Amino acid sequence: MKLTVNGIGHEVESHGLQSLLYVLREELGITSPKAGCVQGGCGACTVLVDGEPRRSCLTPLAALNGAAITTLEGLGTPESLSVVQAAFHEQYGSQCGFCTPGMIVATTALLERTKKPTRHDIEQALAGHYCRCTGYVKIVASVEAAAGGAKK
Amino acid sequence: MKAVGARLPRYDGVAHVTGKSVFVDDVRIPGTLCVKALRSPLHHAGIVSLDTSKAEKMPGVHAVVTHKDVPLNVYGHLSALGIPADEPLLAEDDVRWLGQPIAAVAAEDEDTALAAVEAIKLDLEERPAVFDMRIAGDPDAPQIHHWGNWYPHFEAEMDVRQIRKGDIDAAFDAADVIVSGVYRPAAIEQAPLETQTGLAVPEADGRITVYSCTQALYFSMGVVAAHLQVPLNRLKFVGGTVGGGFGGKVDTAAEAICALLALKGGRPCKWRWTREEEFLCSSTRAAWHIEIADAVTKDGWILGRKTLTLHDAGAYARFSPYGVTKHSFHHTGAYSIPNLHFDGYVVFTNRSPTSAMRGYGVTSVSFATEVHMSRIAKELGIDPFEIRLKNANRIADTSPNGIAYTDPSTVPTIQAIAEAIGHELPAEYRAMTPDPREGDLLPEHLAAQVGEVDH
Amino acid sequence: MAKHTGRGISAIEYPTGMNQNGDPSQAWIKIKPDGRVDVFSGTSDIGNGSKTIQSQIVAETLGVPYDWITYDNSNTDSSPVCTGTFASRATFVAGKAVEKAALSAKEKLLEIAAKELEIAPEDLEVVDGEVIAKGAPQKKIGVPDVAAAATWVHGELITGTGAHLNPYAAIVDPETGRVDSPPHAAISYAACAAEVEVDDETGEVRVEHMWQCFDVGRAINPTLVEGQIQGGALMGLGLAVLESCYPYYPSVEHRGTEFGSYFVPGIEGLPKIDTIIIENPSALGPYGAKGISEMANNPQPPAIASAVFDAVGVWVTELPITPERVLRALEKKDEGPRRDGKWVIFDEDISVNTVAAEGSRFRFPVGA
Amino acid sequence: MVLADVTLVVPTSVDEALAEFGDGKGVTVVAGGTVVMADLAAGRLRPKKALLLSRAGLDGITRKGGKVTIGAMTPVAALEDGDEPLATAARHLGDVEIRAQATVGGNICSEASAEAPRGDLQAALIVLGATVRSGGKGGERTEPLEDFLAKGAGRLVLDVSYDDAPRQTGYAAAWRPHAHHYTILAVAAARQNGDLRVAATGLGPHAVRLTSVEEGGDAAVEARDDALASAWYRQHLLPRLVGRALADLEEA
Repeated sequence: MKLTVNGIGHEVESHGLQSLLYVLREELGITSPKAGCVQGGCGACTVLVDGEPRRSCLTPLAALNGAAITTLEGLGTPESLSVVQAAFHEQYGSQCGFCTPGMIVATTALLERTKKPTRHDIEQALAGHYCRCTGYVKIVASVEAAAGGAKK
Repeated sequence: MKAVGARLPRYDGVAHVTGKSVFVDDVRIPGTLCVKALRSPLHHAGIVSLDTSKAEKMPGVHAVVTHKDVPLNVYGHLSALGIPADEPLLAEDDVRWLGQPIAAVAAEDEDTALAAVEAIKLDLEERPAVFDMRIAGDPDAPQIHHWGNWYPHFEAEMDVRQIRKGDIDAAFDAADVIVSGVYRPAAIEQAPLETQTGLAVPEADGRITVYSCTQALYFSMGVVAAHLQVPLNRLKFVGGTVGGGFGGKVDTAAEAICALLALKGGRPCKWRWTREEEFLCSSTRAAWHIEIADAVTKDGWILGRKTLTLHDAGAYARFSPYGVTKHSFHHTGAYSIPNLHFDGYVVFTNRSPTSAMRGYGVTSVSFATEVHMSRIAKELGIDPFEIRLKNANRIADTSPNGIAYTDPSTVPTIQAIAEAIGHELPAEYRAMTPDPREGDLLPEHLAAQVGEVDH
Repeated sequence: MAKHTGRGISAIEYPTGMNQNGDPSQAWIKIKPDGRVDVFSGTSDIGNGSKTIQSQIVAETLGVPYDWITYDNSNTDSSPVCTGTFASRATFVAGKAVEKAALSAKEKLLEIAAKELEIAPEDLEVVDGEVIAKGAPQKKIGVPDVAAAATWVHGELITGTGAHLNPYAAIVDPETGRVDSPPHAAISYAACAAEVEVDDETGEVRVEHMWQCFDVGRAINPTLVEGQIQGGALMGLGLAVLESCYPYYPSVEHRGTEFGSYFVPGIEGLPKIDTIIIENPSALGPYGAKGISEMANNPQPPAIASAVFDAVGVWVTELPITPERVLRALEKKDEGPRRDGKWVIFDEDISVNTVAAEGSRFRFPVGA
Repeated sequence: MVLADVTLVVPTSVDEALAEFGDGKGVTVVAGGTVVMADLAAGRLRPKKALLLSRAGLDGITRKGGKVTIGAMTPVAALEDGDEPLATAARHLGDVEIRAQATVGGNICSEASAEAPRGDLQAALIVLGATVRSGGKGGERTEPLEDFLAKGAGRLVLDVSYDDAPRQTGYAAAWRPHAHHYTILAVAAARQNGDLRVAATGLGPHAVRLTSVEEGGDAAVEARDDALASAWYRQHLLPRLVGRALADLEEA
């Protein structure tokens, strides 16, 4: 079936019940979504499906039905970071970096919905995203910085 | 421009926020096989028979390894420090915890690897297990480790880590009050977001490149070289970018087995532990059982401390003797206690072997001694800040093993917290410093313990 | 009212470096013909930020901009020994190794610069990427020019190696635990306060606020060290009230195998976390630094346990402080400790004295 | 995951879904996938035939004829601003991504795992007096949710319905505050025309109606141990949550 990832169309061959995470990582070699648990419990595999954050490990390929997928690779590059990427970098919102793809993807979706999120909005948007390193303090700061400022 | 003290950007920050940081599972080598393990389904059992012949013959299976394939099967994480080894890489005669690896397979894909694991024939004879370390020392407790139920190889082949300092009996005789309590911190999972992952690639020149999530490249390379009985230059460890460790990845979990399979199968072999394996089969922080009795005076001096520590090592020793030794060295916490009697045991139980985790050996004693300190303060009716400041270690006070403190900050950190939460301290406590004891702060019972500090 | 608040405190200490030492780290540095600096170290960055910290140490020591540094810890062919990123040793021990390597490379750099400037090396210093004559700043040469001259004129490589090892501190007397030298690279110190809210109907403990003060020796990068303390705070919270591999320890039943059933702290209900850093330099650490990342999760559990007592008057000394343990403790609240002579004996029900059989190796005599 | 041998069917109508489901034997239904996909990945589930309902036209909420009808494939997120106490139960479930993906039908069909309860919506739907319309062996049938749950799985849920009527409602739940939390125990209550209904999720494999509480008595129900909490704790918690849910109802 056809799958559009970061604006590029692919013809994918995996079984329809295969997870989107597997298709991205193993068939297409797009590795920012991480297999942190493959149980839906950590958020590290989160990608945007038609702009909405989804657990790619829980999403069967056949359910996508022509949807457009955006992964962290599609949000910005080292030369041109997105506002959210820049904020996570500047605010040290990333330590080991393994949760970061999911955090940034979910934050990007949050700021699409809510320009000025409250602390409660941020906690709700990232509630399913687990980080063992930061204690979340600098992640909250990163989201607030991304919401508050244009890209530096 | 100063670099030290500056809030400079993370060296790897841009790579992290763009998804370009390469973790082991992100490495792509053509022809990589999938590794899965046969693990013990029982907590304690003898291995009656193990037959991998059917699995070996399955199409798509390139290698199956058991203990017979490991040149040096029993090698300890602390063997290099002279601490004897007890744990096999792959179980041979018995299994001592649910999840212990027995055999591993490398196959074309995950489905085939799982099917091959299921095709291995394993007969076990279940044995009684011990889970509560408090009964592991009972005369009729089942023996679950070939060394006995607790570690017998401390210096001079002692089976206990001891600290003895001062005159403990005199301290208990002199005490106005003796407070005892029991503290039991739990086993917890390091729970890094990246599970244990290894990838071993056989190279054309006969070397093996091992992509590893280890926290300690050389340490893990030494462990793999020992199991394989090869010189270090036969191996190249690649890593240094780790998706969280917290101590759990000081253990070398996947690498040696991947390397064995790569050698036997002649193909790159990757083993990414599932989250279930990470929770059930990877090492955990140990549970501890700590009993403390402190001899104190009515005005809040701690004259002496007796401690019994049991450390739940799980099925094998791993780093546990190290952890208990470190624990013993710090069992007075941030205070100067002149008279000590400490006994610590590494106790074996039929659970996943425990290992390092953040604060190793001391997290437990910090919990025990600090809750105990709060209890003593409550019992004596003394302000919890003041009793801590009074007994706080100072320059030239000595540690449990007799080493003088050179730059203690117990006093200023406590003062800073008092100020932060708005707890008003009396002037004499506000004026305290970490300087060597004198006057009222050098009572007779602390005089003998004061040591020398080189300046 | 079902909800009660309370506060508790703690003070702790923790060693830097492997207990009893004996844990080497090595590093080597080379300078490219344009003055850019390659650092080879074997220290894994597990999120702690050692790539950044060690690069900062090299930039400071050499006197060149941070963005001139390339840091490679990727493999054991090019990087020398590092015992590893554990035992709070990546900044202190491994950082000391890169500092020594940078000093050694700087010596070579100044030797070449001395030839170019015709000034003795001891009269030169490196500031912001330039080698400058002390007291005569107009006499100078850029580090890139020195590196070029080394390569193309003098036929030399500007390089340096460094290693750090605190020798193994043997236990000389196993009876007493006495050691023959300090068994640590440094010791650091911290204090903490925690504020909790306890629901005496459900037993739930919510940590509302944690204040922490750490002596870090020297904050090589203040933001990174804050990140370690904040991350440690939440791990300490997990230890205190949430996490256990064995929910019915010592039973092995009902282990959680997913994040829904093993309780790691999440972002919802994040407590307020205040961090105070004080700098009491270690005489031996790189730029006075100590290692604090591990101890960062040690002070919260006892502060939280004491706060629970302050809130509802019960000591829960088995971790984690689950709602069930709080309710069970509240049911027995009036019992209190046993008093025997001058002894005040808590927690007898969980002691080895109660649980172990007659003749057990494990005994802890209490009482008059 | 072992997929090579799995026949995947993606029906594009309700009739096709019912035909493919047949009597349900050997068919694994994939709704939102939040439970099934994890079970597949872990190898706990090895289906021969999988029925993916994402295009079967089973989603949507309708209000007509005095009834609210919620299609089985309606995502939990669509309930968050709707009728209480279902809305509160929905808001409390999982996290924003899980709620967007998990479905009402999936929630009704999810039994507790060995480690944790599931089916957060079940208690709320029971107190709303919901009926379940399902297909499978013996053809289509409609029955009260509590009867459906008591009989166990094996049917294809099409939708749930309840009266579109005013009522007072209450809800109380307990969970451990951590990443990706599950509910330990939740109690829902609703009073419609003076008729009180109370139910709880988290005591056993599925939600149960607390008829003794409805009759003014104690909440005496068996509970079980899992990774989240012990039976002892749940039994201690139950009367307190019942009290809080009823207080919430009286305040409403």
